[in-house]
Amino acid sequence: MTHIALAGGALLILIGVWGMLTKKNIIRIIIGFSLFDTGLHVVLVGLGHLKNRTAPIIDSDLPREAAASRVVDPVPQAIVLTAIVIGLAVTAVLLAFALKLYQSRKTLDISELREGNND
Amino acid sequence: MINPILIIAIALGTAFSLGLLKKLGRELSFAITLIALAAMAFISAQWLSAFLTYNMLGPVVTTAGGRAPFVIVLQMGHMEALFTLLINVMGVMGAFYLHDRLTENGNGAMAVLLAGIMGLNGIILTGDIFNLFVFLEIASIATAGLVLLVTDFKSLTAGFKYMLASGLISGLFLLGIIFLYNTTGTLNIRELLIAVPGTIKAGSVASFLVMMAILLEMKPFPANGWGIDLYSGAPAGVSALIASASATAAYFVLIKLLPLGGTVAYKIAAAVGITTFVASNLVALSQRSATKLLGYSSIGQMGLVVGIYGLNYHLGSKAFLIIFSLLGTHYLAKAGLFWLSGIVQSTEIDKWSALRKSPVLFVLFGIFVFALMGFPPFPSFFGKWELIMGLVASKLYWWAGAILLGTMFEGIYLFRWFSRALKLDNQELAKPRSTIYTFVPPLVFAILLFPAGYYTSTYTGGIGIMGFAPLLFIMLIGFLDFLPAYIKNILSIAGVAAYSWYLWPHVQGNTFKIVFAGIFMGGALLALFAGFYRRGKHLGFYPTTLLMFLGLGILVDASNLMELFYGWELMTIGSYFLLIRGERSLPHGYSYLLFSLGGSLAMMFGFGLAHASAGTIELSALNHIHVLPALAYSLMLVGFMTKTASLGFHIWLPGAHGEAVADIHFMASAVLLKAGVFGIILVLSGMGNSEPYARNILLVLGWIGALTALIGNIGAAFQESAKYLLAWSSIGQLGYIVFGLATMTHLGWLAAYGYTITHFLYKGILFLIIGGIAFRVGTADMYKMGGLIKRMPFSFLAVLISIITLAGIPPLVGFTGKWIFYNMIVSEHMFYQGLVVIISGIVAFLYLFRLIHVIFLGQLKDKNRRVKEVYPWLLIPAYAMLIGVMVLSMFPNTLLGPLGRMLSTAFPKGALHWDGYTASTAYGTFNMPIIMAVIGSTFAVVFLWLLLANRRAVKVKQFNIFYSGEAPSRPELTHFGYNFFAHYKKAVGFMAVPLVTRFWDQVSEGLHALAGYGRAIYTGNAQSYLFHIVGFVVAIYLITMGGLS
Amino acid sequence: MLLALLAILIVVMLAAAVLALEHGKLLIGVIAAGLVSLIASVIYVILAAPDVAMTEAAIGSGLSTIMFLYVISRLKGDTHG
Amino acid sequence: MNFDPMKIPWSLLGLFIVFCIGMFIRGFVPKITARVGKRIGIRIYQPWFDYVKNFSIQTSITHGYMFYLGPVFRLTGGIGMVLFMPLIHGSWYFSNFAFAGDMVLFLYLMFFGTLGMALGAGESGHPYSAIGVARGLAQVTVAEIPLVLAMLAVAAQHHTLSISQIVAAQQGGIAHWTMVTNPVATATGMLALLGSMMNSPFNVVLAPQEIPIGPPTEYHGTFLGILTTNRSIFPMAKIIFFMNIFFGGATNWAILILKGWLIYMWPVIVGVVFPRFRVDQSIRWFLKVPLLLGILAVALV
Amino acid sequence: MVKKAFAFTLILGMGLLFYQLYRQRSTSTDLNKTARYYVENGPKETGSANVVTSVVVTYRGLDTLGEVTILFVAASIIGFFLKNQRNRKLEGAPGETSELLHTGSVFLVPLIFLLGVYVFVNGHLSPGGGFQGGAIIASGTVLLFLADPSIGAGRGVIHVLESFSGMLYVGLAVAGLFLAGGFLDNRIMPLGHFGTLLSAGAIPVIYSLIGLKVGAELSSILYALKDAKE
Repeated sequence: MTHIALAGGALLILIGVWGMLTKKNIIRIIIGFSLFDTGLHVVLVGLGHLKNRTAPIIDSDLPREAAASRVVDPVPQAIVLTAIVIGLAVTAVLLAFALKLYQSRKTLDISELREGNND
Repeated sequence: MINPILIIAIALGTAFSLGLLKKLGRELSFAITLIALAAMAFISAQWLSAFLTYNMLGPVVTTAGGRAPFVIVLQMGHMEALFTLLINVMGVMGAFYLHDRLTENGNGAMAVLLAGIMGLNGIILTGDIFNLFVFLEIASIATAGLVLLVTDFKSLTAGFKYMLASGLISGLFLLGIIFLYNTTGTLNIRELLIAVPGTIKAGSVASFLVMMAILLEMKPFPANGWGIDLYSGAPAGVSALIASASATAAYFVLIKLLPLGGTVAYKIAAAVGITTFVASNLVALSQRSATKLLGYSSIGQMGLVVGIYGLNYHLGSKAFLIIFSLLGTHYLAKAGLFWLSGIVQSTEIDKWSALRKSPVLFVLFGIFVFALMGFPPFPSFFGKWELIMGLVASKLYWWAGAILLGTMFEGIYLFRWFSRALKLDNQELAKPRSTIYTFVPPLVFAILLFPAGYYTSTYTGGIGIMGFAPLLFIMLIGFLDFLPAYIKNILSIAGVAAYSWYLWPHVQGNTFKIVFAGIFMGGALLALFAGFYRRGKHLGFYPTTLLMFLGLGILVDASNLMELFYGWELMTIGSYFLLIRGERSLPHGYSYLLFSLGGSLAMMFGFGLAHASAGTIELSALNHIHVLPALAYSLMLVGFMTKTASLGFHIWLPGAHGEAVADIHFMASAVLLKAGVFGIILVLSGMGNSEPYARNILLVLGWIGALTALIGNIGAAFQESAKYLLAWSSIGQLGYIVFGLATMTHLGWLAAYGYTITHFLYKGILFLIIGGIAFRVGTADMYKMGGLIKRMPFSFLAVLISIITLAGIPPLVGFTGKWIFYNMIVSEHMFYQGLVVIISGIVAFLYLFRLIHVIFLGQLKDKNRRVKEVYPWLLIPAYAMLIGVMVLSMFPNTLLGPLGRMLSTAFPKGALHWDGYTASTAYGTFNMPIIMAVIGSTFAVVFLWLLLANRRAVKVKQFNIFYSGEAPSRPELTHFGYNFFAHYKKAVGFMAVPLVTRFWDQVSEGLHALAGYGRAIYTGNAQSYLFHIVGFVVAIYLITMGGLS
Repeated sequence: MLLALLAILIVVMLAAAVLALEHGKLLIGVIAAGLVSLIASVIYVILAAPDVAMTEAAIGSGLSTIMFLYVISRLKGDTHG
Repeated sequence: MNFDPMKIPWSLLGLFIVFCIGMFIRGFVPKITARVGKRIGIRIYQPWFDYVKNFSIQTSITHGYMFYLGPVFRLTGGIGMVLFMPLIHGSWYFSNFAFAGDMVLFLYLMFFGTLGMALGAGESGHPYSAIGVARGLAQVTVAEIPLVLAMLAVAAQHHTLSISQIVAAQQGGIAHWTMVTNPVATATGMLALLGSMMNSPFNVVLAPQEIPIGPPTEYHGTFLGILTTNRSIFPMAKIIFFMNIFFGGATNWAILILKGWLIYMWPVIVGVVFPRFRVDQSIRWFLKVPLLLGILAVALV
Repeated sequence: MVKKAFAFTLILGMGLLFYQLYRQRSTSTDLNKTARYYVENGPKETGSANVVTSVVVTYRGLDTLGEVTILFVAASIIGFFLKNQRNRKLEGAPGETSELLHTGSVFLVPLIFLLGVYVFVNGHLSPGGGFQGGAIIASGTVLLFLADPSIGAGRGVIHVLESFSGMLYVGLAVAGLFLAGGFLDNRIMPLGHFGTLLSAGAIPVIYSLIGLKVGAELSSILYALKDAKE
């Protein structure tokens, strides 16, 4: 399962990067970024997964003593939790930028969103 | 000890509470923000002071009450304390500067700032790699927010690009982190560093990704377009924060994490860093926008320190000293410059001349620029010195060369900027507005640069207290700049006298040092005395003059190479400010500085080789260098020759000197140039002439000297301005000296020393008097003068005697030099170079004659009918030197005797033999007193006879002769004195073609073209920047990892 | 079984991702991107990460999509390309 | 060798003899050139009459000190050159003050007079004299180059810069003369001599004087007298110098006169044959043939 | 086209990089020592049944604090930077909202908020926690917007909530320094009985504060974006 998840995540990352590199519309670029982000999260969770194990929550089915041999790695999950929220914050700020840029130049074309010359 | 985690807690608590404080008003919120930042700074400071006082290990602070590797830990050590202190101080200052912007935007903005600074602190303190990632994100998102303190299109695009780029980079970082965790099972950095070499085989892609991310955070070339746009797009105060605080924190990440990548990471960092340094500075050459320039420069500087960290194993124990000094200078100076850019309110570099309307701000500007360029007494001077010494000692020549090249590029644009700000017209421009908020931070940082420099020097050694103490005096004079000139003049003379008093015991007994100390200090006293002729305040003159003379004093006093270089650089700064004072001297002062800089860098490399060879920086290291000796000596000679204005490096001189006023011209030509001679003597004494390479170098040097003499003198013959004439003449005279030294014979050196001293005297007279005349007449163009002999008889006499001396006409002392030259030429069979030197001596006669004739003789101009004699303040020093000339003329053995005795130890063969007053060599003899007596008495007899015969002659008024048809419209065309030697020009004018100038012009054009190509990659398009980032990662991956493994 | 489901989900997710980038209408693109997140959260459940799944569902596919939609609604008709 | 007061009268005597020879030649040479041109020419003793006349005319105007100093410098230069020149080889009485200086002193003393003349002319305030001075200086400096090369070659050949020793080294027959032992240097030197003797083709310098203004008109009476005195001394000093360097010097006055006259005639003859050069032309000429010869001369040493 | 080809090449290069990255990953089927420590000691030390929660709130609590800060910064940025427009503009024109939506929201929003609270209060026992709960609360806010576009009164409450929860969070964290083993230590309160609501020390409190804060922040971001008209 890990393999598939990792491969899928990696492809998602690449698709996201592709979007960031080739799309002209900045909203699309931000979409590309969020795909990239999601792909990363899939990779992270996939990497923490161990075959035939369960979620790291102690309950009646999962006594504390047996937990170590039956649960998946909790650390990547914790990291992803954080990463998702961070990703959201970044996306939000990017979107705010995009909106502001659109309002000032009436275009979403990234190649036109730069100063007249580079001086 | 205060728990360092409180830094984070204070920042966050304050940031969160700002939301509640809205009602209380923004000023109060601002004050609370400042207090919070200050508290953070205090925590760092008290840790740092504890570390410096007690030799202790920093604590590891665990959170959550858990066991160390499994919970997030914070590390507080020496480095952390220092770095957080830097960041928090910058936080306080930056926030203070941003007062207007912050209060305008409200509490949210202040909270963002606090959170950003907190993030940077977290980056440094945290001992957990994912936690570091989180703090990085906080910092970068806060940065993007701060950019928006001013919302315009520029800052919007800049922020957007930055967000996109940093999003991509942090994605890669996260990927690397998780795979590192996957392979090592830990996120604790310390554990990772232990685990990495064991569990990961070489070429771990995970650590590669982490490494790429941290390198990309440093904005490496070419994947840094977003960084440059950020610097130029952000409001000035924010750019300052980014350049100082963010870059510093990012650098600390590099220090912390680079070891994860193993040795290859260091190599990559070195290559990437130095490439960035060179390329950014190259690209910056064609920039006209101040903030962009600063952006490139910041990126370049950070590239440099990254590169140094990559090379740190080669630098040994000095590595961190170097890093701290360079980083610290960058931190202070770059912040200061960005702050100033906010005050100037124009990104156009040419508009910075407006800054002159606020002199204090302008002084700060100068301090920052010179600090950035590694001039003493700032920390970067010591850093750069140790860097080059270390690199060269480790045989990393190409690295050192690249760094020097990059520094040169940086100098070109920074100094162009500074020079233009210093000289361009600012009538039209508004005075820059600064408030207390925008004024204090740059002031504080500028002041901090000085103690920082001193502090750094205590770690490097080499410079004693006398390298710094006089600077305090100079600063005092600087503070007193509002006083009238004569008071400052008196103070300055006292200062120089005191320094001379200090210097005397150090040079006593060493003829070589006495000669130069005499020229430098004597020159200083004479020049300052002459300075009494000025009226008004003469702003900025005294500090810079004293700086130059201090540099010269240190040069003589130097007991090691570092001190020598220190003095040299101080002298360069001081002299630059003197030379650029002239009316039209902008391009000349600028090129002077560039040549000086290039020379210094070459010299530093040479010193590096000397140090590598001898293992010490004592002056004795110059003797018999055996590491690349030919290169070492050549570089040092080139370095010193930039100051003697030898052929190829002479193009700065005529303009720079020609535009200077009397006393400055005197200092620059008669005194300053001798510093180069001093250096060449040192180098040649060390080199000797026994090795084959030495002979080749000497051959080239000899030709350079000879041709310099010729070109200088021919150039002088074609000048219309008396000052330019004298300036060209100085080039020629220095050519003689270089030639004499290059012969490496007793006579050659004797002549060189003789010229050094006599040139000081007779040229000194000429500079003072011609300068004084130009001041009186209001022009230096000779054809606008004429007939001044009646108005200025004392000047005339002094000029007459000095040109007789200069031309080498017996019986005055100039002849002695010529005579020695002839003897040397014949005895050494140096006919060809000798011929060139002799020809130039003859050419000298042409311009000298023109000088005296066109100024003093001929027809008096109507407007000069009432012109007065030159100020006595100028005449008195001139006549003092005149007495010197006469004494030496009559008794040349008083000068040549001691010099000969000194030289006999180095060159026992071919010494001048003295028999009473008769000097003789194997070839010729001369007896100056007899020559003097014969010629003098003949002269007297004939003169008296003539006077007697014409005792009843009636004096004719000067205007009692017909006016020889000079058309008033364009008088210079019809004036006989204009284009005096036109026929000469027709015949040999090809030698005056400015080939060298053309050469340097083309070098500069080429560089700019290159810069243009480099700049083409910075399209301003965010997407291209993303391309660069991905391309950078992939390319380095393919290069270093070679694909599959 | 679970493996096959995972594989199918991933294929769908990738397809949605391509759609998100390539579809002519921005609105569809945004919704497709939300779909990607939604599928990802299912994948997380399969990968024994219920916490992450909840977060992704609530934030990635929920709030994030809403934000996109808010912004798109401000773009006067420039919702193509 | 040290100073001996008895040198003074003997040197003055030598100076006087040289002056007389100069006066003689200045009368004799125009006579010859006139006869060649089928004219009668001046009387040989004409210069003496001029001389006496000039010194007996009172000058009534002066332009200032430099106006005085010009001729003074000029004459001092000329006299100085003679006083430091060994006139008769082997004679203590006519070796003058040669011990106090050597060839270098001589070469530089030549400028002393030049400078003085130029300055004096300048003080007269006359623009044309300045033009003449500019031309003269430009030309002389270039003519000096081959001369220096020749001197260097000779000095290197004889291992001394001392004129007396060079003369001494040439004693013992014509085969020992520098002219024979070092013909290239001699040729160079003689070409250089053309440049400073004010004869065609190198006498455009005199053109502003020919238009009857410039120094000789401004200076009259005593001033002119001093200048004419110098015209008898200065060329003679040069001639004797050349004689000493290239032609074995003189062991008695008769030989000195003979050799001096022959050397003097060389530029005169050239001047009769060749037309006048413009200054830039002559500068270029000196930088071609004589310079190459000179380089050859030092290369051969 | 050239651009795309170039981009494709770069993507291929990255693919290669990823491939190598995968090949180098650890293939161990056991928990590594860090994970093992958390799983074995987490419940005991923190009293939280959900190991992920113990990691997020306690062991790696600083991350979470940072994460909340990021959201806070983002909200602040969007707040002050989109604000100018809002001030210039009159409060949004009352939109046409259906009666159904309005009534529905009155009924639904409290329920949604309640669900959010439930999720974060139970974070230490079951999947979910502050972020999820906060996000749920924020979606409730969205519904509120939909129902009444002109709503503005809630903003003040949001900010106060945000600030208070943030300050309390930091305060609790600092309290750990004095009352327990260190910053963010949850044992400033009794661990209680494992597996019950009032257990795991301060974790439920902290998670609740996080939930409130995240909810408030997300709401204010949404609010700002929604209102950012021209």
